[in-house]
Amino acid sequence: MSEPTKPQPANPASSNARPARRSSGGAVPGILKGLATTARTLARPTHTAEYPDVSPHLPPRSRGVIALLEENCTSCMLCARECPDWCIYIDSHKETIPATTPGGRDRQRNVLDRFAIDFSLCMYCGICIEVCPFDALHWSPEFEYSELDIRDLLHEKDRLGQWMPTVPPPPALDEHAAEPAEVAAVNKPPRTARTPTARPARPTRVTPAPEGEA
Amino acid sequence: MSPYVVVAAVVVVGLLLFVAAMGARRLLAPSAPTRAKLTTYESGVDPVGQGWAQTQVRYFVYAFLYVIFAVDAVYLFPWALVVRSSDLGAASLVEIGVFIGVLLVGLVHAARRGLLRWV
Amino acid sequence: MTGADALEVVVRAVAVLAAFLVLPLLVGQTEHKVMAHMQGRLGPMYAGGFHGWAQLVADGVKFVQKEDITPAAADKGVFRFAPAVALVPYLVAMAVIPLSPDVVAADAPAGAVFVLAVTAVGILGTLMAGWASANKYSLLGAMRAAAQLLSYELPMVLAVASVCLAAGTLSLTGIAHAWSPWWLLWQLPGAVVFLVSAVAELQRPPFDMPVADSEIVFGAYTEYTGLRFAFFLLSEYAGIVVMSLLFTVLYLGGWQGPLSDQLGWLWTVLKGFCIAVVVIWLRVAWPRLREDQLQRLAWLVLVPLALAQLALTGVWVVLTA
Amino acid sequence: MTGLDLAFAAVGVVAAASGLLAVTTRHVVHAALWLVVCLGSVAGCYLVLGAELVALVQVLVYVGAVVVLVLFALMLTRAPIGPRAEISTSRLHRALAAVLGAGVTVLLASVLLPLAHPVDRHETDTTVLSRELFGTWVWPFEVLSLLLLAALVAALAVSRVGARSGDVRDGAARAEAELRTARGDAS
Repeated sequence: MSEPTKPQPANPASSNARPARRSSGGAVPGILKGLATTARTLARPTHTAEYPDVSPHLPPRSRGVIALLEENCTSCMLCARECPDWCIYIDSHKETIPATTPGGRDRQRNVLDRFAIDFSLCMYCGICIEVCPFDALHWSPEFEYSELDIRDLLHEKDRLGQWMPTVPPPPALDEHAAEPAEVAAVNKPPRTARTPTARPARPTRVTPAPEGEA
Repeated sequence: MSPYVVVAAVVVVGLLLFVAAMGARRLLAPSAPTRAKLTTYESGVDPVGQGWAQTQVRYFVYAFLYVIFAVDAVYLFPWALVVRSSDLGAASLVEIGVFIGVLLVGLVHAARRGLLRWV
Repeated sequence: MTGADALEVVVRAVAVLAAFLVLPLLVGQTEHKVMAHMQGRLGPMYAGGFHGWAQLVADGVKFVQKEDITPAAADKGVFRFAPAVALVPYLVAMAVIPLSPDVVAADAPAGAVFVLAVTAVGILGTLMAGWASANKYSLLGAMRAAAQLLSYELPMVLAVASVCLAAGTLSLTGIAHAWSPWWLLWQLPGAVVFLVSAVAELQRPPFDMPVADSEIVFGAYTEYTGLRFAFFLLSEYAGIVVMSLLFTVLYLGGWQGPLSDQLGWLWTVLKGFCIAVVVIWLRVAWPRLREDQLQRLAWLVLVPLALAQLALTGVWVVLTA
Repeated sequence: MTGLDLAFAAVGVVAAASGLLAVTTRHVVHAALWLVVCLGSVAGCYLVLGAELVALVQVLVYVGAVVVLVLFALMLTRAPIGPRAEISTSRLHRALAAVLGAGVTVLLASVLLPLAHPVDRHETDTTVLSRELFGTWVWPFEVLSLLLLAALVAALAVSRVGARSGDVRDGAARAEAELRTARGDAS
């Protein structure tokens, strides 16, 4: 019996499964191990979540849908411009508020006419929520808003506002966390007379503050 | 009454089951054939060439080995009926031993030729 | 044949049909559930209310309502008839398997050979389906199926011959009568060979190369839809029933057990059910074998093992006779 | 006319009809499938005549194995589905074959029909058959094993060429041969 396939080790497809088998401790132990693993799983409780009957236990920061707190929105358009797939639509007009004091200046403010998110386009990246300077957008864990028609996934501001009550409160700060910059600034000890010891420490204490604000 | 009458009846019942099921399907299932639906399935692309093609000769070797050994194996069943008889038992053991031994030479031959190896 | 005889024949045939329509569904539902729990899942939970017991009935209703498609390129007559050829042999095989000395539809004198012969015909259904589909996946699947079924038929025939030798009869009832617990050890190699070959004959994992869905879609059944496809599935599960009951009768003594006079059939069914669970278990536990491994296992391990078992049985019987 | 006569006539007619279809159909694979039906109904004939083991062996070996072998052989060829000119016989050949077939049928029928009588059923006990096989006919039985061995070795020798050269090389060789014939045609 001549061996035409001499360079066998170079050909992984034609080489036998033997080396792999040896590493798993032989064929028979491997076979038994497979049976034992499945039998053990059979004896254990299952992992299935029976979803429509039993509501799922969602982790605290789950991204279900984006909720809008309309009062906070200034129609600044930052979210719409940062959105990677342009799924946020904002219409607004300016409104003049007459001066409250005689001789005062009239003020203008933006009034939000329309705020809509097309969830058929949204990819749940959360950039809009990150960039909103006024905390008008929030992650809500609500996820059951499927529609029969894809066009019905364009949700207007009243619908977005309805999800606001489902937004969980922000998690408490870690007790070992650094103080927020504003608080740190207020609590900063008042300037005292220059002391030789305090001097080298000051620059290092000042620099973290702008970082915290950024 | 021979048990094979029942067997024949079971064959008939099986064919009736098939006919009845196909009748039920005809009544209940929709039929809306389109050209695309009736094309041969090739993972979504248009079929290339014909479905009937030549295949490997290897399979043929196994089929042939089986035919030879099946002919051999059917003689084991009559043997089972005489092996306990006092006059034929030991003799038939030798006979069948020779019979299978000769064929085993063939299997060893095939194995040594490397025909039982796939690659 | 008198009218009473004719009636009896009809009743027996219909009883076989009823068993054929009920037992595979039980095995199928068991597979759903056992497989799911072995994978940490629950399996079907809704159809029928209690733990999804009616899932397969619902599947059947769904299959009947599906459009039946015969590809334009197919050989239509053969394509349409192939499911019947795959299905009927198992129905016929079920007719001769005894549940107890009294509960048997047709007690054939050469029942053991009969079951082997009839299940061998089932290959033709797969081969016809694969060839008539005019699909490359199907043809490949059919070739693999035929080669595999032939290769594993031989060790199975040899293992059954060994049992027949041990019992001195070809009748399935006779074999179960002759059985004694000592066979559990004596015929153990043959039993292992039989079980492995049976799983391979059914094309069940780890021997599901002919339908390997990740390579050749679904082998010979790729082009089938609706009820015809369901028939192939039904034949697979009927095959599990037949092979499990056959294993029980050949190697586990069938109805032998406490109160076997009254509850014999129950013993056979229970033992067969346990074997069916083992067959399901193997599917969950092991990955698929490659085609070359399949053939090597059959010819270089199972056939020599079966022949050794045969020699052991023959010598022992002659020495003790 | 007894039930056995009826059963025998039924399986006989099926066997004859399917045999006729097997030789007249123009699809190669259909011919093989009709052959299955034919062999299966011949097994039915054996069964009706009381030769249980022979019938079962007929199913196990012929229907289960030989026909699969035939189908394999067909698949190894190009297995054409429609009528094809190169394998179809001419009209003249077909007419001659029909005449010859009819002649043989008439001849056989004229000889055999006078001998026909209601089915004479010998319920052959398989044990008796076994005793004959392992007692009286032991030498033919042993010679059979040599015959099978010779057939096996010969078949392996024939199929060895295809089995040893892999697909790629096989395909390459075929392509080369085709190329050569094409060149030969062109020059």
